[in-house]
Order: sequence, then structure tokens, then C-alpha cells
Amino acid sequence: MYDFSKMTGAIHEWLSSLMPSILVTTIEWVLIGVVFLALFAILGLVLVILERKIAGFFQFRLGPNRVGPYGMFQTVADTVKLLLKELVSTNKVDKFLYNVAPFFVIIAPLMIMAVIPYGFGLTAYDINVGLLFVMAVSSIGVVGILLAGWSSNNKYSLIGAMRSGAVIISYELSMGLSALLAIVLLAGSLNLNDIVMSQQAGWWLFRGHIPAIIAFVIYIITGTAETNRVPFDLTEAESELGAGYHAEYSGIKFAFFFLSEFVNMFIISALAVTIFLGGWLPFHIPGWEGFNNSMNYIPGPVWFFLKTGVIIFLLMWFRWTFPRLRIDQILTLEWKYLLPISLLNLVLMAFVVMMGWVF
Amino acid sequence: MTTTDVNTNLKTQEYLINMGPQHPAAHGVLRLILTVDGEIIHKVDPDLGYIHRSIEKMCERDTYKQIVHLTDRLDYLSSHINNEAVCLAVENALGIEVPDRVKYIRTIMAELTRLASHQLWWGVMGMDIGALTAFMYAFRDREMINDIMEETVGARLTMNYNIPGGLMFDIHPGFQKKVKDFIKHFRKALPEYNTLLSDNIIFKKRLQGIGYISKEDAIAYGVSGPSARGSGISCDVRKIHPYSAYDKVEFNEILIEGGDSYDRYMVRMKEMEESMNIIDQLIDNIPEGDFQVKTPALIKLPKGEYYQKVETARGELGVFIISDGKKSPYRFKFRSPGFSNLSILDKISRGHKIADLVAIMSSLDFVIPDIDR
Amino acid sequence: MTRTELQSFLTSKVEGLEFGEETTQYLTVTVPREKLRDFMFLLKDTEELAFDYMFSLTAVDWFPKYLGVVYHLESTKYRHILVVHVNTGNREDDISVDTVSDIYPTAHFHEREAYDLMGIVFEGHSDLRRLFLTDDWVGHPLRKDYVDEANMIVK
Amino acid sequence: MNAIINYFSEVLNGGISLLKGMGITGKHFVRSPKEIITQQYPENKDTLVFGERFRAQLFMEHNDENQIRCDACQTCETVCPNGSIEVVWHREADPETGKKKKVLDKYVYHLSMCTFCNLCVLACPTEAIKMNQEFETAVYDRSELTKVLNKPGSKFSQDFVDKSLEK
Repeated sequence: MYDFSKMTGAIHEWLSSLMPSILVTTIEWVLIGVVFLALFAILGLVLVILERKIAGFFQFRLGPNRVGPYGMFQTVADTVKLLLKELVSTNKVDKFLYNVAPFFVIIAPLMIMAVIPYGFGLTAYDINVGLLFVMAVSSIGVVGILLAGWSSNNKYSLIGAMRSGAVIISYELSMGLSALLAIVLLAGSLNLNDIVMSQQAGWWLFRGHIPAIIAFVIYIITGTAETNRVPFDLTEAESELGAGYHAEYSGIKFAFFFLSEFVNMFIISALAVTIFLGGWLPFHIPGWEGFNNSMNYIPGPVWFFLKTGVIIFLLMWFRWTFPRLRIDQILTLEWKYLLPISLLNLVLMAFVVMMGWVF
Repeated sequence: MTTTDVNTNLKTQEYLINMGPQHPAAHGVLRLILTVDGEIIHKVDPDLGYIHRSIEKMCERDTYKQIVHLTDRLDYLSSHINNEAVCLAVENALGIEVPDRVKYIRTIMAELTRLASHQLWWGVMGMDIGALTAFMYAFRDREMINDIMEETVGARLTMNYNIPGGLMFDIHPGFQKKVKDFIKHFRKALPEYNTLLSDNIIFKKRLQGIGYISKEDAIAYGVSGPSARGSGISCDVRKIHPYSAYDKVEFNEILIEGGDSYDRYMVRMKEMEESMNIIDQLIDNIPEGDFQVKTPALIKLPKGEYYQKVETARGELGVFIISDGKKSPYRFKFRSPGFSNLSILDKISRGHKIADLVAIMSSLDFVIPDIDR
Repeated sequence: MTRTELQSFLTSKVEGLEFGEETTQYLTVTVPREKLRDFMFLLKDTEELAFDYMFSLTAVDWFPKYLGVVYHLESTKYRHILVVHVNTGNREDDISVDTVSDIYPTAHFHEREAYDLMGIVFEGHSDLRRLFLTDDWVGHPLRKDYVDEANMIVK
Repeated sequence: MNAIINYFSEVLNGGISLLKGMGITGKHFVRSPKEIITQQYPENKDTLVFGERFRAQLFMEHNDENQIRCDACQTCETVCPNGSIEVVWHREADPETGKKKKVLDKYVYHLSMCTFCNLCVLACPTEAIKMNQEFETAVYDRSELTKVLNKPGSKFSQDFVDKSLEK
């Protein structure tokens, strides 16, 4: 396994030899910022085209096929269009909140991206409360949605925003408290890198058997709800509210909401991979030494993005199959089904860990 | 402080929402003024007329042969059946008996139209509930019907295939084979529809118990078609007052007693099977003969009143003609199914949520030009 | 009930009914304006008649005499059909007819339509507003003497 | 106890129904390369097939000698519900018989008002007008939608009519 911290350490030493430490820190910050912004933009572009292509195939269509080979540059063209568009808003909006809301929704996923381990030693901000940090920061996004809905001065937007608030507040509960905590019990750490390293003997999804699988299913459901995607997309509910909370946004401000939805999807998938599917660790089958060795040659980041892609595909599959739930049904699902089951699952998991039944 | 005081203090403010005229769930330009408390609907006030073209007034100006093509634009999804209604009314008034061949072809065409309409409804219903893929599946199958129509009739949607006294042309030589191919394909596709949506737990939960219409209400409000049959009312004009070749075929009138949106949904799903059965019985037995009877170039109906009922995909369409013996009718009234079905919307959607209103509206299957005329 | 039975039954119950000619498609009866509501109650509530389904309500302009309303009634139990005509006094100022929207709720919408397009005033209707046209529209388009030079193409 | 069993069986059955739905979409996703129904419109223009009866817009048939079958009888004009046909004509003495006959000047067709009901084609006694398959009717200016169907200098020919009616 290649340790990426060697590479980053070398860069740090080289910079330190050239200039004072305060300048080094500044340059490193800027570098990391640029890298993450680039990653953010690329993810947005790739995921949007992926979604549209996959949607096309689910519906016997071709998807975008005009711009570039197989329509691969469609999202680039769309981005340029959105950047060039006039920013239209009604004059009844609450100007300050209206303008600040898109940044809230974009900041939350950016901050979470900092703590995710993309490879061995490839984490921007390796803190020991990583999981807690993720849970805390991901709640910021909903503030942006609420602000957008409120400040738009549009009843449809407001309804969408309020729905979003209700959903996210309740689903964070079973997501954080139970689904993720179940794995923390196994791994014994909140640090995402440690959680990954603890899965070297096998992914938690398999090693934790039944309780881990239940936790994984609950996590995927809550994750879909957190990202406001079908079947939980009632915040923008096309057929009911038009576009919900971002109905009054246009141009690049709308693009921010649009992008953040897709990057949120990436983050939910990335967390699922980190916690349940062994992060950047290669796929191993116990006993098959030759196979395992050859798997080791594929670098960690590739494994990470590959696994994330699988989960993202699963989320897209949901989106293009299921109808939408109603607001009270969503809350019923959370409070009457997911929360009791996941609490029960937590007890079960604690029991499993106590008895040492982990493989 | 008494409990009543607490309640009055907690009273929240009602507000108005304009749903439409441009709204994805309005299926056209229908404007609903909703009085809402939070998400709970207290009152629905439909505001119509955004695409009112005054077809009834135009009919008073046109000759009977010209009127037929206007009815394409009433309920554009059952345009063939609308044409048929006018033609039947005129033929009955003149005492013309059309050949059996015409009756058979008209019936097959009407059932194909009904299938196409129900397919579109199914796709749009899925889309209203949030399942976007259903729409494309429905359109794949509907496209085949449209192709059949294009080949025989010459138009895909506004067909204008009937003329008083028969049909505009004979069927295309490839018609029977194409229809059979379609039926074969659709018999396989319909179970897929059911697995994708009808059995889906989310879909069921969204529709069951929503928008309940009691038997009495349905009759009193004049609800007809699949929407009424979902409340267990036998109201199929094809059974009660048979026209064209409906007295020659065996088919079941689908009746479900429940009365909620899911029952209305299931009635339509099962009606598609019945439509296929009807086509199966007729398609191989189209008798030889003329495809039209000679009518005078300028039809003049004898003085009097004529009423003709037919069953469109949405319910009972009535054509009421008052003639004063001239070349144009004195008064031409369409009793459109959507108009009466809409009148019950306020009653059944009170107390439900906005999302439910969307579901109720698609379960009643509105086509706005049919309401606005 | 057959057509003749229906006719004799109704004549025995209500006075002042005018029946249409034998040749009409359905049994047609013209009711005096003031008896309309009683007549409708009779049709709906009498066990032997049970006209519970009003499938059409049409407003007609019998130019130049008076305006009229035509009700098409059907019994979902016996499947017999009756056409009821009622006429207003004239076309200018005496244009009101009693509402039947409380007897047949479907008439609620149909009467609003008739008021909108033909200008018949339904006495006792709970919410008689224009349905299709805007509130400030002048005139009633379905009347025979309605003139709109801008939008109507007369052949 | 029953309630608990019901609770879990509901969760299970619900989950299974969802998975079945995913099975349907998944099946089509795997098969999709064969099933794609998208038509690549401008590219497949040459291979587009229409029903022979497809009604796109009205046209008037001319033969090689610039002859037409329209004798300006105006049946189509009266039969059209929307007034989309205007026949402009004048009377002219026939050079052979000396009788005064109608001669077509301009056959004006307002595509913008046409509803493609086909009544004019059915009514035409000489089969002079027909519906063609040119469905691309978008134009930049509304005035382009008013078309003159007969070519300049075209003449009515009885032979042409007889020939086509024979078929």
C-alpha cells in the first residue's frame, strides 16, 4: 500500500526549505482549497452526466448525445450556460438571506469532503472525531435550504423548505445515532481513517453480519432522505411544488443547489464506503491469496471511487424506480420504523460485540 | 385558562395557494385556488376557462360534417370516441344504419384509443406520484398505437376518422396485423406496469384511503367512467346503452367497491385488459362491406332534440343537439365527463395534503380541454 | 318504467306539465318555472321514479322568446331517462330559474356554466359566479344575439 | 405478539415489493442497448417512414406540363371549417366552345388556420388537392404560412382529371 502522506510530507518539507512557515501554511491551504474545489466541480459534472445517462438507459433512451462523443460534454455546456445566465430574482425576496443561502448548501459538502479518506494517508483533515464532524457539518446544508425557502417569499418554496427541515432533522437521528454508531461500536473509533484501517481483515458489512447489514440498509435509506432524492424528494417535488425551495433561483445560484445535491450524494456514498465497505481497501476474499495479491496492485483511490460509484448507482436506481412518499409517510417511516429498528439493531450490535461474534 | 382558549390561541393562519394555471400536476391549464392550513387543504376552488375555445358556439356556425373535427379537440386523448359520438347522434337523427364493417372498425378504434389514453394516464399518474420511469414505459407502448393510427387514419392524435355515415377511409391493409402485434406486445407489458407501480408499497400507501368517493356522492355529483366504477357504480355506457359493436362482444364491466384513489387506479388497469379482450374478439371478424353510407352533401337534421351517450376513456360523453331543421344545429351541447368529475374534487380533497391533491387529480384523470371546451 | 307509464305517472302527480311529441328520443316534459323544485324533489325522492343521476344540464337560448334550461335525468336503478325543460319569462330581465344544485350537486358546476355563458340566474345558488370567463366580462357568449366582432368569425 | 409479527411482515413485504420494482427497471437497464426507442431526428430524416395517409399539409398536384386538376369549383372553400382555403378565380371564355368558365387564379392556403381534418380532400370532385407528408412547417414569419398552391401559369386540364380518376 502506498502511503500518500509520504508524498504530501515531501511537498511540505520542500516548501519549508524555501520559505517561512507562515507562508508555507498559507500556500498549503490554498493548494488544498484549489484541489478540493476542483474535485467538487469535477464530481458535479461527472455525476450529472452519469445520472442523465443512467436515467436514459433505465428508460430506453439514449440520454444526452449531442455535445461531444456520446454527449459527454453536455454538462460542461450546461455549466457554461448556467454561468452566463442572468440572475433573475423577484423584488420581494429577502436580499441578504436569498443571496447567502446557496453558499450554505455548498459549504456543507465541501467541509465534509475534507475528512473523508480517499486513500492511505490521503485525508485533508485527519481528526479523531471525524464521524462526529461529518454529522455536525452535514446539518449546515439544511440551513441553506431553509433560508432559500424562506427568503424566496414564495409559498411553494416555503413548503418545500419546511418539509426539508422536518425530514433532515428526523433522519439525522437514525443515521447518526444508530446506523453509524453501530459500526463505531465495532471499530472502536470515530476517526474515519481508523475505521478504514480496522477493516483490513474484512469489511464491516460482512464481518458484522446481520446487525451490520441492517445498519447498512438503514444508512442507505436515511442517506437517500438526507440528499433529498427520490423517494424522499418532496422538498422539490416536481409534480407538487414545481421546484420547491429553489423555485426562485436562477443562473449560477441555482447551479449551486443543483451541484450540492449531487455532491451530497457522493458524500453519502463515500461515507457508506468508508464505514461499511472498507473505504480505499482492496476487495479481498479470505483464502484466495493470488487473487488478493493482484487486487492489492490497484491503488487505493481507485478502489474508493469504484465502490462509491456502485453506491451512487444504487441511489440512482432508486431514483428512477420509486414513487415519492408523502411528508407524513416519510416521518412515519422514520419514527415508527427506522428509529425503533435501528435502536434495536444497536442493542443487537452491542451484544454481538460484547460476545465477540465478529468474524 | 380553559382548554378552548388554548385552542383558539393555537389557531394557525390559513393561506391561499394558486395551483396553476401553469403547474406540472394540472395536466394543462387548470387553476385551482387552494385554501390551505400548513399542508392540509381546506378548500379547493377550480378556476376554469384558460383554454376555453367556445366549441359549442362554433358548432352553431358549422355544418354537421364540420363539427366532427372540432370534437377532436375536446378530450384529445379520446378523440376517436368523441368523433363517434357526434356521428352516432347525426346518424340516429337521420335514421341511417351504418354497415357492420363500420361498427366493428369504430369499436376497435375506440378501444385502441381507450388503451392509448389509459397508457398515457398511467404514465402521468406515475410521474405525479414521483416515479418518472413509468412515463417512458407507457409512452413506448402508446407509440405503437399512435403508429397504427398514423397508418390507417393519417393522424396520430386528432384523428377525425369518423364522418356521419361511416368512416373517412377503409382500414389500411396492414391494420389487423399491426393491432395483433400490439396486443401481443402489450399483454406482456401490462404485468410489468403492475409490478413497477401497482404492487409498489409506496405507491399503494400514497393512494389507498385518499380521495374517497361514496356511491351516493358519485351519482349525485354525476361522476362517470372509471372514476365512478371505482366506487362500485355500474355506469358503463357500453353496457347500458350499447352502441356500435358493443352489443356483439363479451366484456366485463370492471367494478370495485372501495371508492378511493387506488380503486379508481385499479379499475383503469383492469379496463386495459378488457379493452384488449374486446379487440381480440373483433379484430379477426371484421365483416366485408362498405366503409361508409352515402349521405347528402349538406346534412340537415329534422327539427327536434337528439342526445347520444358514449363511453370515452374518462367517462360518459353526451352530445345534445337541438336542431331547427337548418344546416347548422341550433344548440350543440357537450356533456363532458371531466367537467362533472371535476365538480367533486373540492369535496373529496378537503382534509388531505397537497401531495394527495395531486394524486386525487391524476386518479380522476382530467384532460383540461375536455373540461373547458 | 316505460315511456307511457312514466308520462301517465307524472300527469297524475303534477298539474301543468306539457309533454313533448311522441317522436322525440326520450320523454320530454316542460315544467312551469315555479314548480321546478317541487318537481325535481318528486323525481328524485319518489320510489318508483328514482331519478338520481343528472347527466346533463343545458342552457338554451330560445331566441327571441325566452331562455331555457334542459335537464337530462336518468335513474341508475331503473335506467329510464327523462328530459325536463324549464323556461324563463323573457330574455331581458325575467331570466331567473330556481336552482337544483342542492338536489343534484352536479348541477352546482353546470349552473355556474349556464350562468356564465347564457346568463340564466339560478335563484338560491350558493356560489353563482362566472366559471370560465373573467369576472368583468360583458355579455353572455352563447346567446344568439351576442356580438364579438374581434374574436368571432362569422361565415 | 400478532402486532409485532404484522409490523415486521409489513416491513418485509414492503421491501420485497420495492425490490421487485427495481428488478423491472434493472432488467430494462441491462437490456437497454437493444431496446432504445430514441429516434435521432435530424440524422434519420432520410429513413423516416410515414403512413401513406399521414396528413401534414395540403398541396396541389401538377403534372409535367404544368397542368392542374382544379377547376375552381370552390367546394373545398365551402367545406373547410376554418376558412383556411381561399380560391381566387375569374371567368373566361373557353376558346373551343365559347362558354364562360371559371378559371383559377390563385389557390390560397392558410396553413396557420388548417386543422388537417381532410374534409377538403374528400370533397374535391377532381382530386386536385391532396395531403402530403411534409411535416416540418415551422417558419420564421407568419406570412410564410399563407401559401399559394398552384404554380404560376398552371392550367386546368380535363385530360389530367380523367387520367387520375381512372386509377
